[in-house]
Amino acid sequence: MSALAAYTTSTGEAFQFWVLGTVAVIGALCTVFMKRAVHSALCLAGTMIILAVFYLANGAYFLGVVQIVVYTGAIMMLFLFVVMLVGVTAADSLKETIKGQRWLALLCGLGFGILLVAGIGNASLTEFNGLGQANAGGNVEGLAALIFTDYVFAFELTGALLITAAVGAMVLTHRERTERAKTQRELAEERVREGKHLPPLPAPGVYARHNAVDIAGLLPDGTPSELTVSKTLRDRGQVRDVSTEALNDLKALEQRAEDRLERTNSGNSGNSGNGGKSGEASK
Amino acid sequence: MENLIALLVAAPLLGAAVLLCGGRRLDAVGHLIGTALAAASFVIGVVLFADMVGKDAEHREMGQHLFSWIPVEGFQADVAFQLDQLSMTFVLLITGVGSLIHVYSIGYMEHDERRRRFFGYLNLFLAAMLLLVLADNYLLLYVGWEGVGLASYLLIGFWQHKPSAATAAKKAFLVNRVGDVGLSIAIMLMFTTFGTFAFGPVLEATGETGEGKLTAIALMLLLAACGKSAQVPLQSWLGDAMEGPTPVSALIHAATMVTAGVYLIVRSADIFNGSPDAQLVTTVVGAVTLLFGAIVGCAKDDIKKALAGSTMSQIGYMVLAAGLGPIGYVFAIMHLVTHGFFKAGLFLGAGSVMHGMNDEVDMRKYGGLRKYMPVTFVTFGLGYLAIIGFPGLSGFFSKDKIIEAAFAKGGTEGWILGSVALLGAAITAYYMTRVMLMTFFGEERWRSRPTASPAEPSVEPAAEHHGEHAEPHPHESPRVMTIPMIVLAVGSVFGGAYFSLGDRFIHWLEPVTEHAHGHPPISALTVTAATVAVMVIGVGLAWLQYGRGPVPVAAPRGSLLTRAARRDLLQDDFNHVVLVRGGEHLTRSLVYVDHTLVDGVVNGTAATMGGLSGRLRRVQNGYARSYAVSMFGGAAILIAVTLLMRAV
Amino acid sequence: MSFPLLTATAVLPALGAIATAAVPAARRNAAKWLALGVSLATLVLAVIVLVRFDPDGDRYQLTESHAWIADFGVRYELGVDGIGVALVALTALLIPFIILAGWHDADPLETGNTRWRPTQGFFALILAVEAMVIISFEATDVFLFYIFFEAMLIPMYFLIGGFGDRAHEHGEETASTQRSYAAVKFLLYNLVGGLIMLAAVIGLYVVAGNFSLQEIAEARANGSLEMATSTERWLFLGFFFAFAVKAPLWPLHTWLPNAMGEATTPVAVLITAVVDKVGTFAMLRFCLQLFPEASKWATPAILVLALISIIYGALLAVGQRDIKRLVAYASISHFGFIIMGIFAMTSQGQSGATLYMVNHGISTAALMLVAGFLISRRGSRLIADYGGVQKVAPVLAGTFLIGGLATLSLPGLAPFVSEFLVLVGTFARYPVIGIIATVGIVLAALYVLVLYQRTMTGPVKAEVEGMPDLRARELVVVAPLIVLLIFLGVFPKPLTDIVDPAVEHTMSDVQKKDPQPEVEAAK
Amino acid sequence: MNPVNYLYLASLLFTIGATGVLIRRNAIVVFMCVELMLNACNLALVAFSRMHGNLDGQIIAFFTMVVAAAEVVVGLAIIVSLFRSRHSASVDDASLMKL
Repeated sequence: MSALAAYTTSTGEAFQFWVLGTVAVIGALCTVFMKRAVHSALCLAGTMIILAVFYLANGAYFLGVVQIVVYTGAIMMLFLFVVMLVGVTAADSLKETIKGQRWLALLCGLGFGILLVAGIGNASLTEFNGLGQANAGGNVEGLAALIFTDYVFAFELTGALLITAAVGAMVLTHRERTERAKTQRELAEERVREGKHLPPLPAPGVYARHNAVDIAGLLPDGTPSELTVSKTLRDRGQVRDVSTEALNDLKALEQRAEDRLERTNSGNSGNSGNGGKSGEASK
Repeated sequence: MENLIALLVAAPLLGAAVLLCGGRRLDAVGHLIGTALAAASFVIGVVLFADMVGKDAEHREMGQHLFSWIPVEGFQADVAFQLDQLSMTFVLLITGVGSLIHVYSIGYMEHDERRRRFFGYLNLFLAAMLLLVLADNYLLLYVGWEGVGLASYLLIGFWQHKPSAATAAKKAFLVNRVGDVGLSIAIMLMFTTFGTFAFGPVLEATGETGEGKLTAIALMLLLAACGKSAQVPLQSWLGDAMEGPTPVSALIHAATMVTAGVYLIVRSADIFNGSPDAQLVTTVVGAVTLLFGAIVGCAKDDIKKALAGSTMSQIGYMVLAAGLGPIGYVFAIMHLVTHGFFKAGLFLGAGSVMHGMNDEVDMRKYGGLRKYMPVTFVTFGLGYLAIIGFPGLSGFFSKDKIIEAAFAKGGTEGWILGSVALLGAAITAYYMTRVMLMTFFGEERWRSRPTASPAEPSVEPAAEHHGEHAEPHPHESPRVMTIPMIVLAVGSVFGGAYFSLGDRFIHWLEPVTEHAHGHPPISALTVTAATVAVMVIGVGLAWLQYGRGPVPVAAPRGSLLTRAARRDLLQDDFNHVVLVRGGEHLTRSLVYVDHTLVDGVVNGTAATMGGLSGRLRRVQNGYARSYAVSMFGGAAILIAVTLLMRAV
Repeated sequence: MSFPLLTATAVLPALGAIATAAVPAARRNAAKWLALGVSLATLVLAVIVLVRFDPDGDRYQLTESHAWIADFGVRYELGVDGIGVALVALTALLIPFIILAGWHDADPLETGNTRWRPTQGFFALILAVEAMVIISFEATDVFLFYIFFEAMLIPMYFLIGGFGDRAHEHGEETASTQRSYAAVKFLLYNLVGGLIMLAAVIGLYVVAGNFSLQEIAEARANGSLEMATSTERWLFLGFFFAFAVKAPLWPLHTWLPNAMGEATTPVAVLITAVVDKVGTFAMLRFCLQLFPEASKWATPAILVLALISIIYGALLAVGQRDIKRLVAYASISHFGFIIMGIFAMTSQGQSGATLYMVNHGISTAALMLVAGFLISRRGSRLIADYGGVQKVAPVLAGTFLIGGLATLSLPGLAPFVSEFLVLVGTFARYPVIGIIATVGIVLAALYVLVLYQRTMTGPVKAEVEGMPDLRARELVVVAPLIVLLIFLGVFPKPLTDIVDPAVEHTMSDVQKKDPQPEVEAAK
Repeated sequence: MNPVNYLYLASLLFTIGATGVLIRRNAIVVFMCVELMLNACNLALVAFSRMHGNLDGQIIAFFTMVVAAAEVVVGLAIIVSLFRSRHSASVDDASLMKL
């Protein structure tokens, strides 16, 4: 790899570029246009991995690894985590609310892209010198040498930045609990005092199809009770209402019951008839 | 000796300061302090006079330089006094008559709770007037000039609770201000022409500049004089000025302040001599005014306003004389002095009459008062004889000389001016006789006063105290009032004779205002005879009209002229329509313009901006993403621009 | 270097402002006394400056100079000439009276309100304005001057918009809306002017390469700094516009009546007597020194505008129904005189103009403050609501009259000296303009006397009955001003001695000679 | 092949990311798009460092990553708390800037 070409690149790299580049672009587009956040995240992860490969191809071995470890490993996981926290299936409709926003955005994007390309195009970047001697002592050592000499101050700053970020994240997300946690007894008394839901909340999952956390339990009159679904799901609007099908099931059941009863009824009458007859016969 | 000059001014100024800042605790003694300081100033004047007479005619002028007032590059104004015969004459007149009137006021203002302040104002006036006549440059004179204006403003409006008084005061000040514009422009002209405005240098340098400049300066000075001395066209304020207390009318609006204009002209003799046109204008103004005032005087039923008219016309005589140049200056001053005596006397008499008549001023409600207030009658009568120029009394000498001089101007002008002066003398005799008869003779119209409302609403405040219909009890005024009247009467009897015997006055003033003997086309004797004749005619006419028959209490409608004269010959109406109304409309419209146009332009732009921003505001829909779009677009545009720049 | 006296005169009130603002809410009176004390101390400093200043010495004295923004050649340069000294003294003199006059203007409406802070703010802002005004009188670095010239607007804005007359005749609601309108108007006008000036300042830097007034002026004088005629004219206009807004010159005047009408009387005095002077002062200091040629080029137009201001302001004053607006328009007329004197380009005119700045400050303060006391008694600004006050409160009426007489520049009172000098100076070069301007004195008499007659004389109005006369505090405010008016009217020599040399310098800057009197010219 | 293509690719990705930021309402997705943009920049930087033959580009890219990490941490924290407070992760709901 130290013989990294100075004026042009190997056909292998070219091939790799064209293939992976296409994938990367597609991944990016998917990131933007996927309905669900999870999908976007996954596509993004893909793109990033490809970028990592490109870094390696460009002789930035350290960065390539870091890209995979930090980005795809850490950051993207963080994303997914948050997505889960906020709601996997909360698909926000891509329908635009602000008038003309989308078209403006696309227009700007297009123009911007064209401009960038044009800019790069008329910047005369035909010949360039590779990282041969720069990476001679090894890429990581080279980076280290620079970071701890020229960029040491910036480096320290990034340290400070990271710490700040960590603290900030804690401050933002951590909810300080001010009052003492209530004991069960207290909770119970409170419930009694409020006078609603003396019994514990109804359990979900009546007429379960699958793990029915998201299915509201039915009240005696067959109407679903939201209370039986966990708050998070309710907030995500992931409550499945099964009251109607439940009622249908009920009807079907009764129907079948009817039939059976019908048969038995006729049987009985027969018997009674017979019995009558038998009664007559006994005279 | 020189150092005394400042004291002349300082004494009354001190009085004014003390009395005006003194507060209530001085109420008890205020009038005494005021009078004392006025008298002190008079005494100083006499001392200086004695000293001056002691020297020979050439070296009588003396000066005192106090301090440099406005020292600016190329512009030196000093506070310096100059005392020559002319100033001395005025000093004596002012302080003398002034002191007398102070004394008189003690009695007259006895019942006024603001008497202290009144005396303070009087002292202020004395100080300003003395400053005016003692100044050795025009700028300092200007200070005195405005000072007396202020004093007269304060004194005319002394009874401020009367809107009429307040208005009259304002009017007086404003009209005077118009005159002051003239004076200040004149001073500027002097400065640009001569580089100075001290009497000495300016008057010596008159020869070195063109007649045009001199005419301009002289006319501006004349304008100032018209304002102060109530000459046409700026005479309108004098009549209303009678709203002030009578002593004020006597001192300021008869004896001293109104004559300041004459002083100014005589003082600037060299300038006027240098410009015949200006002199002609001056004489014309004088002549017109003396007729104007006389005619107005004939028609007024308010005794003070009648006297005011006569004052106007008498000053007209003086201005006329002053306009005649060297042949007239001395006589102008002489008439000024004698007039100071008898007119002050007359006013004090009128005041005394009003004092006894519940401050009634309408002569139609007088009559037959001679046996109730003998002293007043006698003194008033002497003043009357003096003013109509009864042979032997002071008015006779001075006025006769002026008429002579008028004829002596020569040419048709001489004839016209002379005959006008003669006519004026006749009318003077007529209206003064009218006043005399209506006041002291005839049946007592004040008894069983009819309910007919008075022609002129009674002005003095006490009228409110005594009920409108309470019958007055005419009585002689206290001695403190009568004595000054007596003194003035004496002056008005013998003054003229004393001055003119052996041309004392001429010799006295000659060093200051050179005197030339005029040569009337007709003998002086003829003129004198004519004067006496017309005087007799005037008296006769008046007697025919008011002496024989009873005088109607309600003023008859009268001829067109009479009615016009009652309204100051419509001059006030003119002012009202043209200046007041016009001015009001102008200001109103300007206020409107300022609000709509000047301000409107600005507010208009502001409004358009507001509308614009209102439209722009729509873009700010608060969605972060749309802001992001604009940001992104902006970035794109920037890149485009940079690329283009690099491409170009 | 010696003790930085000039800096001290500006820093002291600034610190005072901070301290005053920091006084706890409950200790309201402490704040007042503190502010008063600081202003008096500043006055003492100003007097020291006045004493240390040697009229016959070199042009700028007590100078201080430190590098500030080296990259742009901005220096912290202070220095006073005769004109500056006079105006610094005026400012330091007036502020204590203003504070004293506004003693109760910022008190809480309901007594016993312990959380009320505006009182402290009011006095702190006044001190802040004082500091800025003083330093802009002392700055000899264009940029330094510009900064404070603009910064002044901020405290003024709050003073106008935040504090209004108590007991307004129509409801507090409309009053406050009008107030904010006036404040915003004031701010906008002056900001526009300031921004245009900023452009000119930058332009000046581009042309001259530094901001030092003295250096540039010298360079101009000895011709080492050439300016294209058009450039100079544009820069001049840029500067002049800002100053013309500040010292309201027709037709840029309309903000003044609103501001003075709506603000409390002390603030109104602050505006017209102190802050606006910066404008006229700057014309004299910057326009004439930096752009002599352009100044001469623009003189005729400016004189005409000034003339219009004189007559127009006076006429509008006559037409006003509101006492404070009347005084405002009168001030516009007077500023016309000042500007006319400055651009008459004669030493009389410019000395007169400088004296006029001082005298107008004192006389307007006297008149306006008394008017304020009157208004505070009756709670109305409308002339028609008064009448016969003279009978009820003679001292108040008397002081009011004296203030009025000063405003109509009666001889013997200070304004006369300056006004006459201005007129003479103008007349010497432009007779026609001089004569027309002289008509202004009649109009002045008209509006003053009409005001006095309508409010003070005549029968006593029912609402006026039992109106108390001037209290001790108010007398303490007014009496010294009146004494000063009379003294400077009778003996202005001390002032002229200080001002004259400075004016001579300015005259030499514009290379103008006084016109010779005709008689000498003939010889 | 000319490594400039990497730059083209980078700009393409960047543009896509930017557009995504503009048209997606879900804050998380928006964040992902931001990350995409950052990565695009990184790619460009790496390509540059290769062209210039020194490692500074890579260093900058490295720093970018660090900053990106920090940013993601804080940003996601913000999103979470936002979601807690108003049960939605839509950026349009946070339209308090509206007048």
